Amino acid sequence: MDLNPSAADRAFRDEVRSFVRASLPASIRDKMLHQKKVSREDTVRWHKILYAHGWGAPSWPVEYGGTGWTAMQRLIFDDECALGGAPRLVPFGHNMVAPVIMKFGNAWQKERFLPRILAMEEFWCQGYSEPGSGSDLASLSTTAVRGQDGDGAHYIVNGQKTWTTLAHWADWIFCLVRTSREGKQQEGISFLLIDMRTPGVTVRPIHNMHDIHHVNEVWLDNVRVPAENLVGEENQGWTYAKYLLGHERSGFAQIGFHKRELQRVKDIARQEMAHGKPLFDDPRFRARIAQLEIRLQALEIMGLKLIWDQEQGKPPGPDASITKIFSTDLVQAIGELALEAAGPYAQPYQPEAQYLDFAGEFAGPPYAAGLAATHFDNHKFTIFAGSNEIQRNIISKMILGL
Amino acid sequence: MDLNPSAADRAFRDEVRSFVRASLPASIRDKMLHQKKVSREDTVRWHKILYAHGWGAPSWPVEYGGTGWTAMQRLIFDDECALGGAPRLVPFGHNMVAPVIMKFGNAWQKERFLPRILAMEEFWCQGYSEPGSGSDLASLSTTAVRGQDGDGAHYIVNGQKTWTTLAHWADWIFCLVRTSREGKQQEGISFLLIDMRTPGVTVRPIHNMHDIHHVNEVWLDNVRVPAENLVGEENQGWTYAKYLLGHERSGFAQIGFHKRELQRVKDIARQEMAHGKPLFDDPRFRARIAQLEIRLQALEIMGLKLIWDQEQGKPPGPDASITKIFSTDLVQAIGELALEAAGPYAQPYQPEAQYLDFAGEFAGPPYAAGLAATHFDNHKFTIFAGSNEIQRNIISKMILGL
Amino acid sequence: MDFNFTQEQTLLEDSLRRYLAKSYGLPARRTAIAAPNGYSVEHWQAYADMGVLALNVPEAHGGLAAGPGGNPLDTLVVMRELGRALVVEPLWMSAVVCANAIALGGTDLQQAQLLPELADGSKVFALAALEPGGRYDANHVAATATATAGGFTLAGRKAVVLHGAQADHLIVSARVAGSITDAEGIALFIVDRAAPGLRALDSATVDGLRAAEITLDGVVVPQSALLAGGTGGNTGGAAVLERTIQLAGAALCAEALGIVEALIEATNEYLKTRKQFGVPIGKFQALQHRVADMLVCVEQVRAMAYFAAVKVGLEDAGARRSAIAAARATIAEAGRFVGKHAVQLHGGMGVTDELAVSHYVKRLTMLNQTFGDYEHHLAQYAEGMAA
Amino acid sequence: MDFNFTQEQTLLEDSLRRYLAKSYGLPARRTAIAAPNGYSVEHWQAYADMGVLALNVPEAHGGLAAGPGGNPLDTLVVMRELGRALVVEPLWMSAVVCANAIALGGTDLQQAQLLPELADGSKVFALAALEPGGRYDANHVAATATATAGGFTLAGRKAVVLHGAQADHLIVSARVAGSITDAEGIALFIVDRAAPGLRALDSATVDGLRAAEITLDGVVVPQSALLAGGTGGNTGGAAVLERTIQLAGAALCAEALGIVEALIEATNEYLKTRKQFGVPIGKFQALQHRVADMLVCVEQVRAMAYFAAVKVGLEDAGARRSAIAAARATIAEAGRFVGKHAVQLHGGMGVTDELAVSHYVKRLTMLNQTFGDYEHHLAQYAEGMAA
Repeated sequence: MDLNPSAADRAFRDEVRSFVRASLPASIRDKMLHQKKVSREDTVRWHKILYAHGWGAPSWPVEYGGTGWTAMQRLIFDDECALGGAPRLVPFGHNMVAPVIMKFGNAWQKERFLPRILAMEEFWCQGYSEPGSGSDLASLSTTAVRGQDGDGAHYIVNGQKTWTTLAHWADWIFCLVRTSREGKQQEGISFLLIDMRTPGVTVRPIHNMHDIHHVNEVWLDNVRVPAENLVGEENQGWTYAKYLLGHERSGFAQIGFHKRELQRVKDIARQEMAHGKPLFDDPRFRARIAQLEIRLQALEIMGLKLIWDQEQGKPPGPDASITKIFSTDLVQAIGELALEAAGPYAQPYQPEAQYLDFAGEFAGPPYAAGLAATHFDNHKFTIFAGSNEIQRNIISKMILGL
Repeated sequence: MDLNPSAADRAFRDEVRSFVRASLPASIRDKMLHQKKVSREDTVRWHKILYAHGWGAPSWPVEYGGTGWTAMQRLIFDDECALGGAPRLVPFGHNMVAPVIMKFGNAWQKERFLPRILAMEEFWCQGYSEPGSGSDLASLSTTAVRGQDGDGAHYIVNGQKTWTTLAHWADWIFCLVRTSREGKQQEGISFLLIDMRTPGVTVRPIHNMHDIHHVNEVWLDNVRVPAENLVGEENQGWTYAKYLLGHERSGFAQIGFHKRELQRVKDIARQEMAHGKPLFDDPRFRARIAQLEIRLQALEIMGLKLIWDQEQGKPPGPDASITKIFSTDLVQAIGELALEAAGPYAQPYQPEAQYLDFAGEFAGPPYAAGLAATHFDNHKFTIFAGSNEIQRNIISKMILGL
Repeated sequence: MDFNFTQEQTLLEDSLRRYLAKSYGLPARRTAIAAPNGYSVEHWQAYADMGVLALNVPEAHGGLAAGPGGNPLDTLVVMRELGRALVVEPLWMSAVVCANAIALGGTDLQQAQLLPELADGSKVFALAALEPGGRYDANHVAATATATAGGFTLAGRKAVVLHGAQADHLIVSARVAGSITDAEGIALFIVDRAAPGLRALDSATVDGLRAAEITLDGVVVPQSALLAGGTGGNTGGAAVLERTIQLAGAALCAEALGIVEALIEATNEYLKTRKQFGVPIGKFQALQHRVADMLVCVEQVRAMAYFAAVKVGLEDAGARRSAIAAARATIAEAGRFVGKHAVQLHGGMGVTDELAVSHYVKRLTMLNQTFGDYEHHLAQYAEGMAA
Repeated sequence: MDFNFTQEQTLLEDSLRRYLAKSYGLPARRTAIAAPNGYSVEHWQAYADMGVLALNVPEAHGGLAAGPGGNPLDTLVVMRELGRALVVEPLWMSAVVCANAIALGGTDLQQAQLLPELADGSKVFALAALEPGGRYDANHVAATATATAGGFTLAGRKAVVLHGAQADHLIVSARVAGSITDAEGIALFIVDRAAPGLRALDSATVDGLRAAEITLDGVVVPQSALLAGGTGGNTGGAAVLERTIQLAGAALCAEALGIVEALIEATNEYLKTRKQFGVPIGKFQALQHRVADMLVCVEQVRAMAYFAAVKVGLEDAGARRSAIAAARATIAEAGRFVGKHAVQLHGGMGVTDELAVSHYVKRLTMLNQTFGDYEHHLAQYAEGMAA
């Protein structure tokens, strides 16, 4: 056993760090580090910078233009990007639909879609959840009816998707749709790629609990989708969906992200004065930071083990779900502590101050300006991507088998 | 609203306190306050002292020789007894079987049993749980078959009870037994009083996790029970059992007991030195005591409210279950902190030092000698008397109704 | 012992709840927040008409309180309803915090001048007590009050003054003697918000209120602006301030109670109606048990909200301090549990601003960082704890 | 990065696990505990024969370790199995704690004299480091070592010396200079347990071990008894002691891992077999989710047990201290959760001494009060934490 990174991994970390430092535009970095709003342009710009460097798809094999990195390298890359203030790569294209296309798509689909994902020429979103199907995904009811007309074979899609992250930025959406009502619910689902500019597609924002527009409703009203956009076989979509969910199980630990946020708490605690001393020197507050840093330490090992097991080809166990629970609880604990660190100044909220170009007067210390919006937004992590309750079901099913 | 005790209640508290101080034998008090083993004789002796003072049955109406106290007075009595170091009154006789006999028993049963319970001439235990029926009490399988012989009508009882607290001290046991297999499980249960000296009754100790003999198995092998010992009607026992369970719902808060145990933690923390200062003056350890004292404060109000609602004749809500969960979790938290307060000296265990007459050399500070046995024994509270999981079922059933 | 509210209190509760249920849904609340001063003048007038602005004003000055310190139980009844309805009007700040400060610290004359306008809602008051760098320590007063011929000149900064830019009058703590954090030497002044030299940087708050950073740059006030009756006086402000903040804290406990009650009701309702896997999700035992654990917390909040309202009237300063600290620490901890899991059990809907649940959680979170958070109150309790 | 154990480690694990599974059930354990010295001489010999007593003895002295400090990963493998089987023999104390202390602090000559007997099990060693009133502070040394012509005279008291009355030799910390709690001036001595003036008050421990209160009343030791090699020397004992206790702590983390693994397995088995309401109780979702939460804790323990074993070898004293503190704090907290809920999910059976679950919980509880508890380690981590 050796939990220390190899020399090659250390060198790779240095390489990524230097690259991020040199190539990440300062304005984007500052937005991330100071909890300012990041635009579609920022996101796309960073992705294109990575693409230009050959790093457009960290998780892809080389044959498709990917990096061919090991899971360890991907982890290091994610960490260094987070620590360096890079926006997280939006996963829907390169990390979610692309692996499905690679595995189940036909030659035309691979050629049509993969290069544009790689180059960030097309922005993707994910059409899974529906108002009636959240944790119970297989009960989805958006229908796709196959037809034929002068323009060829197609599906007419009707229904509504919800919690669609960044649909308002997306060019394409990959959808689970119902193509059959026979047999078990899971057996009538297909996997369809839909151009967001098709008539009948309407995006309506869902505002989160604190002034952040991240998710949407996507209404599909007689949307005509060419049949060539069906991935794999009709009614086999559930298989592809499960493949997608299982594909990236190492991404939950988010170590770099946590480190950055915990450092924020420390930075605040060093600046906040309590009873004439920095809050950081208050034994009880410092112990609370220490509790979280220790949990983060454990999470880091858990995340490394997840990657290691994956690289060794071990079948997935409950570890990914365990890591997801532990990591998302930690996000919220760090956010709570950040708010507490800011004291009374957690309260003022200046919407304009959420933008990097804010030139006005801050109500309190600038570090307090974005804490609440971030913390309240982070409540989604324990709910989305398989709620922590669903994760507990998965874990107990795996180990109890009842 | 007025959460302060009335002048009468305050006077009553003074009266009980003075009485306990004057009448509780010092040897019994010292055993309780120093976590020493208390014998059957101690328990009976204290009960008889109370009886001689007219306080043998705090929860009984005056007509049966009880005190006729209000629920508030009973709470004060329990508190002062706990704080003063009196053994808790064993509830099986005066507080469990007696109310059932009063409500559902016949004249002969009342005359035969109640006076001896009151005077502590007969010690009772409770025969409810069976190896196969814990949380699922109604599934019990101990049988009682009615017959008739030269000596008259009787039941022949066969089966096994378990977790029978103090069966090894008891003269009588009240049992739920199965008299019919027709209809729902609940409809074939009867309530039978059994003399522990009847042939066929065997008591086998169950040792708890740390050297305390408190509970037992009670084996019933062709035990002949006179039919006159059946309470109420045959097959109606479930009704009586529920009455019994609902009868005393105000007893869960155990404020006096918690206060005594939390004071023990403080006493230890004042004597333990950490980094040259009393542990009590360590800001983090003191905050941990404070957390528990604050919870105890909330529990006290919750307990008072429970009593108040009961006295106002309000139908039982989820409050008793809530209080049970909160109170039993607090017991364990206090026990954990006591162990921590003792530091390395939590480890030595001298069985002889569990007796008040121990004249040997203590391995550590005498206050550390009984901490572990007590703490580990206290793990039972979240399990017995309706496990906290069953309590959560009750609560959610009451408020969700699903 | 008596857990009943009086008939008057029950009537007050009923009428306020009915009014708010009818006219204070989320859309109305959004409208109020969007109004120029961040609250609804109509609602404000309605509260005045119901008499709830007068609860902490002594009878002698047109109010409903027997004396200074008001009636915390009446306040509890009102604040619980305000919590339940997520009211953004400055009732707590003006009619609880400032009414008590004036009644406790003011002379009869000052009370006679100020309180009737407070009670009828025609004037709004806000307390400017905390300072940048002072966190929750009300004795951290760097602002100075320099005596002049006719009064005082005030200079300094005041932090996160809720409704500070909307109030007509501010009650400002400033130091006439001593050094920063000394309890001695703090005095309270009534300052016209429009006074020359007073600048208010107004902003929204996370939970739908308004807060101002107040700068005092040579603000001149007359001698009569010094709150100098009661236990006040020109160096006794700290005691008035402490008691005022304790009364304010007890009121926040009541508001928290209203919120957690509303959260558990909303959660139960959601669990009964939301279906997944063919059944209401409330059928799932893991969620049922979560609700039970939430209810354990709600009952703690209830117990300690009652406790705070009763004990805040204690004469013994140490016992009062401990009681309020205990209550506020409980409410912060138990409230956080209820809020977090209410969101979680609402799933995706819980993190939108569409349902009330997220708004409750924001208010609950911020309320627990108003005049002291969990750590602050725990430390305060621990400090005064008997050995 | 590599999470695999070596083939040798896997073999060691397999043979030890097989041996313990076959011969170390609860009845055998009870017999061992009831033996005169509180453990089984037969098992002790078996461990010696398997070589596990030699893991922390350098090769130069007949052991299996490359050098002082042993191989913490081998130790992890062994300690995990000991935890799983609830072994009461003094393996940890003698073959981990004392082997490391001697290898780190002893001269070559001392090592050559002492370690072979330790490695073959013919002699048992125990560390007498803590003192009454010193809690977990190994630098709290009031015991004195006064230099004499031929050596030293020791006086003082040592607290809760596990297996102290059964050991052949004690390693005793005593002060040659400085005042209580100074790191400087502490030296370590090898003392014959039968030495005149040494008294051991023997008792059981809560978790089935033995502990002794040691009184040193003018115990005379020769100059050669001073552990004086390595970073030791006659005032450098504190450094040896710290490192020894860190290695001991990493080993306890591994033992805790074995225990929580066994607890979750036992709990799962119980949930699958115990029936109530006509179904295995593992069908109840609330209990399923509890098991999931327990598993989250088990994985934390696993992660930090590995972490401790790897990081305890760091040369950087500060980093090593933080790593061990982090690991031990995690294990205390997460272990407590696992233990508590394992008992709870076993219901009535969980609180009897019939099943292993209660014995695991007792050991887990006490292990977390050996050489430092949760608060101790959290404070230590916080102190060294980067800003």
